[in-house]
This record gives sequence, C-alpha cells and structure tokens, in this order.
Amino acid sequence: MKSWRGPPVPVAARPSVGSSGRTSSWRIQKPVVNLKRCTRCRMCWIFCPDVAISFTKRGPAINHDYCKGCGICANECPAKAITMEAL
Amino acid sequence: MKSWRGPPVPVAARPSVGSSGRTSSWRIQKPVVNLKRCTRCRMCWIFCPDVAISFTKRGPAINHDYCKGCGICANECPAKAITMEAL
Amino acid sequence: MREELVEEELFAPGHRACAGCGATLAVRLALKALGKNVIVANATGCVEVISTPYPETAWRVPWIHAAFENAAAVASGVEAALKSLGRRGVKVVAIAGDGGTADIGLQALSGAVERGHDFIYICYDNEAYMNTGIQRSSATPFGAWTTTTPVGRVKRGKDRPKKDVPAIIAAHGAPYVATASVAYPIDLIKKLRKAAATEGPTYIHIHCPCPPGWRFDSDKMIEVARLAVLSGAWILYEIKNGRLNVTIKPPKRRPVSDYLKMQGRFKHLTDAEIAEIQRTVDERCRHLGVG
Amino acid sequence: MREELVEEELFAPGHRACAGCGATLAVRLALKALGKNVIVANATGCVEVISTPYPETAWRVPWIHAAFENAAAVASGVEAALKSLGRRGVKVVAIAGDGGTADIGLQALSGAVERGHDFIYICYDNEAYMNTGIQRSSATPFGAWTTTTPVGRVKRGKDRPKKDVPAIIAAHGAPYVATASVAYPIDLIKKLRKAAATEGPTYIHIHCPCPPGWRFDSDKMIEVARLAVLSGAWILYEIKNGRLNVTIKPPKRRPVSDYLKMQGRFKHLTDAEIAEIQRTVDERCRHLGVG
Repeated sequence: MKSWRGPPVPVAARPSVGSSGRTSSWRIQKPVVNLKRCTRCRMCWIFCPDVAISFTKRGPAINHDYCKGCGICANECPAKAITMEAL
Repeated sequence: MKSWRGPPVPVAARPSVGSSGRTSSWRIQKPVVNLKRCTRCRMCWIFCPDVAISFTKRGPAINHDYCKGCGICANECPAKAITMEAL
Repeated sequence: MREELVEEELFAPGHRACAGCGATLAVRLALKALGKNVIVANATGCVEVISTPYPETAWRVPWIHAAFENAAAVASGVEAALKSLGRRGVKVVAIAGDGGTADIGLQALSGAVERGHDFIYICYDNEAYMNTGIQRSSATPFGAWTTTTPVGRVKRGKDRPKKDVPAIIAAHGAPYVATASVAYPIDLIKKLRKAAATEGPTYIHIHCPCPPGWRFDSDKMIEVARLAVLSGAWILYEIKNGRLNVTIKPPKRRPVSDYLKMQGRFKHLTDAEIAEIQRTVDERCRHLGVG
Repeated sequence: MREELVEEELFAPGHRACAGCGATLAVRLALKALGKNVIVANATGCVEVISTPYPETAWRVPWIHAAFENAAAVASGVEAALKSLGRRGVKVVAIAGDGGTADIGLQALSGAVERGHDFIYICYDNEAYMNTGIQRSSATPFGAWTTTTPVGRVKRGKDRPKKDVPAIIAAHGAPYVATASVAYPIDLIKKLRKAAATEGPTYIHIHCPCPPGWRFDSDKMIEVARLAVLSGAWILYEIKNGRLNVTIKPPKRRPVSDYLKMQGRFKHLTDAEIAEIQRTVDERCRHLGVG
C-alpha cells in the first residue's frame, strides 16, 4: 500500500518574466525614444505599469517583448522625448 | 398525485405572554411594594426587563407569574418603597 | 417622563431572558419608542434566543429571525420590498447584539448603510457573546475577562480596545448615529424616535450590562449601566449629519474604578491597570468634549 | 527621486494586465517601497487574475492567493505564525481591490485591525469590479456609470456616494492610515514605508484609474489620476495616531469637471449634476482643510 505523497505537480507558481507570454503582441502602437530630447527625469520609467522600461545612463530602454503600447510614457514625458508610432 | 401544500404547522410563532412558561418559578426572592412610601415616579416600571410591573394610580403592581426576582426595582426605587423578600 | 413613555408593552412578559437582562430591557424600551408600525429583523443572539421559543414568541410586532450575520441584509430586503409595494408608514428595524454587529454582521450593516436603505439598526451591546458562554467580541472592552480572554500570568483579560462601531458607522456618512444606555431610558427613547423620523440608514448603539457575563448581582444592572455613563466609560452622544452632540454630560465625572469595581470581569485589574484605563477614558472624554 | 526609488523590479513584466492599468502600477510601486522581505496575501480581483496564470507568476516575493473576502484574515494567520515562530524582519502585506476591501473583505479587514495584527493592508481602488465587467462596488463614486448602475431616464449612474474606507479604518483606531495615488509615486512610496515602519495594523488606500472601466484612453491613466488630486476629488492625506495631515495640497484646485470630463463613465452628467458633485467635493475639501 502506498501512502499519498502530495500533488504530482508543485502547488507554487514560478516567478517568471512573461508569465502571460510576449505581451507586446497586444499592442497597436509602440513608444520611440528620442534620446537627444531626454532629460533623464525617469517619469516614463516610474509610471510604466508593464515594467517595460529600464533606465540606463543614456536614458530609457523600452522592453519591446512586454511593452503593451499604452502610451503613458509618451503622455507623461515632460520633454516630449517619446512618441507613439504605428507598428 | 398531490401537490405539496406547505408545512403542516404554521411557520410563524404566536405572540404570547409566558412564551417560556411561568418564569417566576426561577426566582429565589420577590419584590414587595410598600405603597405608602411609593412616590409614583415609575422608575421600577421603566427599568423592569421582565415586563412584570404594571402601573396603576395606586402605584406599581408586580406580576408574580413572570417576575424573576432580579431586584432592579428595589435597587432603583428612590423612595426605598420596594424590598426583596425570601419566598 | 409620561409624555415620552407609552403604557403599551410590545414585548411580552414570560420570556426566557436571565434575571436583570440589560439587552431585554433595551428591546422593551425600543419598542415603546417605535410603536407597532415596525418590522423587526433580529439576528441570532441573546435577544433572539430568549424571545422566541417556537411556536411562541414574546414579540407583539412582525418579527423575522435573521442569521447571525445578516440582520441588516434582511432589513434591506424588507425595506426594498415595502418601497416597491408603495407601502408607507412602516419602519424596518434590524436588531443584533455586539457579536452580530461588530463582528459577524458588520459587513451586512456596512453594505446596507452604503446602499442607503431607510431603516434603523439597533445594536444591543453586552460586550461579549453571552448566550454561548461569554466569549470575547470585538466590542469587549480592554481588560475584561471573558472565557476566551482569560486571566493568568501571561494574559490579563482582553488586550485590545473596544471596537468603536458608532464611529465606524458615522464614518459611513449615516445621517443619524447615536449611543444610548438602558440607565437613561428617556434619552434612549428620544434617540430612537429621532432615528425613526430620519429618512435613510440610522444606527443606535445601546450599552446593556449583562449580570451573568459581567459578574455582578442582577439588581445592580441599572446601577452598573449608570456608572458607565457617570464615569465616562460609556459616552452618550448623537451624530446628526456629521455633527456630534453629547446628550448626557456628567456634572463631575466619577472615577472609572467605581464602574470597574462593581464587576467581577474586571476584578483582576491592578491599580496600575485601572490607572491606564482611566487615562484612556480621560483622553476619549477630552476628545468628545465631555470634560 | 532616486533616493526613494530602487531599480529592482519585484513585479515582473509580461503580466496580463490591461494596457495602462493603474492597479498594476500601484502594486509595482508598493513592492519598490517595501522590498523583498514581505509575504503578500492577495484577494481575488484584477491584480490576482492578471499576475498569476498558474504555473507562472509575476510576483518575485512570497505570495498567497486568498479568497475574495479574506486577504486580511490570511494575512492575520501568517503574521500570527511568524510571531509564534519568532521570525522577525518580514512584513505581512494584504492586497485587495475596492471590491475585496470595501465590500467583500471589509469584515475580515475590520477584525484584523481590531485584533491588532502587525501588517499592512493595501487597497488598490479602481472604483468598481473591473475584471468581471465593471459592476459597481461601494467604492464607485456618485454619478459613475457602471454595468450595474446604468444610465437612462430613471437612473443616472450610481446614486450613492463612495464609501469612505480610509475613514472607516481610521475609526477603528489603526495607528497609520493613508490615501495615495499612482500619479504621486513618491508620496505613495513614503506612505508605504511609514506603514512598514509602524507596528500594528496599517492601511493604504490607492486611487488607481482603470482605462477600460472608466472609459478613457490608456495613455491618459496618470493624467486622470493626477486630475483627481488636483481637483480635490481624491485627497492625499495620512492619519497618524488619529491626527490628519494632508500630504499634497493643490495650489489652486482645478474644477472637478476637468477630472470628470476625461472619463466616459461620467459623460452623461448634466451641468447641474456636475455642479452638485463640485459642491460635495468643495465641502469635503473644506472639512479636510485642503482649501
């Protein structure tokens, strides 16, 4: 007789980038950064719900695998350094 | 075939005096009123949780079927017109 | 006193409340204030248990037994039904104890107030789950012994303050909220009549000493309730459209120890613990302008 | 800004939130404020649904899915377990939406605050049941269209005011209660750090616009959130041990119509209805000293 050893798969989910796939496939427009206009204020980074902007010394880097194209970064950029463009 | 006609007894309870029987049987002491001392202030009546005091022109009348002998009337009477006595 | 108080008794004698029951007196007085044109939704609790041994009941008004958690939800449904039938002149009243109000029924009450039903909610507060054997509720006061806040070397009765349900309901924006005490029947009745005259959700929280649960002799029930008010441990006020009005101001507050020392549930308290309770009472009285 | 904000992202990209989701931004910012030493109990709701398509999850911290009603109860149990194991340095955080907080989980929250657990409760308030299709919650504001507060000849959106949960939790005596907005991330992060540094139950209520539910384009999410604050429709304050402090005072309040007119859920409102909302906002601003 075998005793029950718990469920055959882990009950905990794995922390993953892209837990819902390559979500940039949802978008119909994408942000394009003009680094010359960027003042490094980080507004685009702090307001991104998709965690799709990282910040380097040169300015913001968009993660084009997961950016859903919401347009918040372009709307909030005080220097107008980000524009939304058709794919 | 008979259709179900609802429960065989009423689902509503009847409003009744003595819904739990002659509750004065619980008591070990009873209030005795000295009408000569009574000032008709009605404190005994208003504070009775057992709804066991009615008030007439002459003063309080104790309902000895339902008075549980709690002693609030005697304790609250400002004229000390009620005493608790052993049964 | 006579103009405030009607002779008619809408709660019948011969119920099975303990001798000296504060909660039962609260209900008797509330029905005197409200009269016959009410429909009562009554949650599980002392008042339900003692009033209605089927097939008989002490209630001489329409009365519905609700579950522990949903007196306010049942009242909401009845009120909505009356409204949709175009029936006027009947006030819906939810009645529950502190367990059914501060704990188990809080969410139903909160929802009913938010939806704005036209009803009165009455909480009879005996400060613990009494008919099941004196278990602490969130309305049990700091320091009180109950069977689930025992007293020993580690624990000294309840280590958390009493949940302030009237303040919580006032924070919902209810148009009329009041506290009351069975020791002040005229004040209690006036507040219930104001609630009845208010359109929308109203809340009356009545302090109801419990001789077996608080550990004092039954004849002292009103005395204990009165000392709670005279010491400032229980403050009688009303909040009308957000404005606070203290209705009974004790001329000179009695020390809270006078109140505590009448009750066995507080008999373990040290002088230091009583001083701490006094400090809390003083602060609250100052905050509410009781003096 | 840099000293307040860490680079590390504890919420991973590639989650399934709608584009421009305010609630998701609130969670991302909250995790930046709190860091890795947390255990999150997350009620059913948008954030749960979008973050954890089993067997994967966007959460890089320990996270427990609670039912709709019991995030605060699960957090209570985890906190009690940590305490009894003598584990220090881990903060327990309950997270729920306005449905899971103001309606379905209010009672569990109320109980956890009364028992005095050492935890943070975060409500991300998008003002309706969004992932099930925009049904009104008690946190839906007056006048807003939802699928259950439709607009027609008889009804004009929600006919009841927004339930004031921060005031309700403050009335419980919680030592720290604050409102926040995703448009003010520094303010939000400071408040979460204060909550984390407070022993006992703390409550942070975050205003989170929802582009599909509130009917506006996703790029305007922060603009809408900011206008709520600049108009006084959403007031940023904290209540520390009972004392109120407004943390962001707009220099000159914008008319509330600037906020309302950005959103399709308010597009049916007449000038008279907007004036009525303006009156309510003015009164509340005066009451809280916003000016």
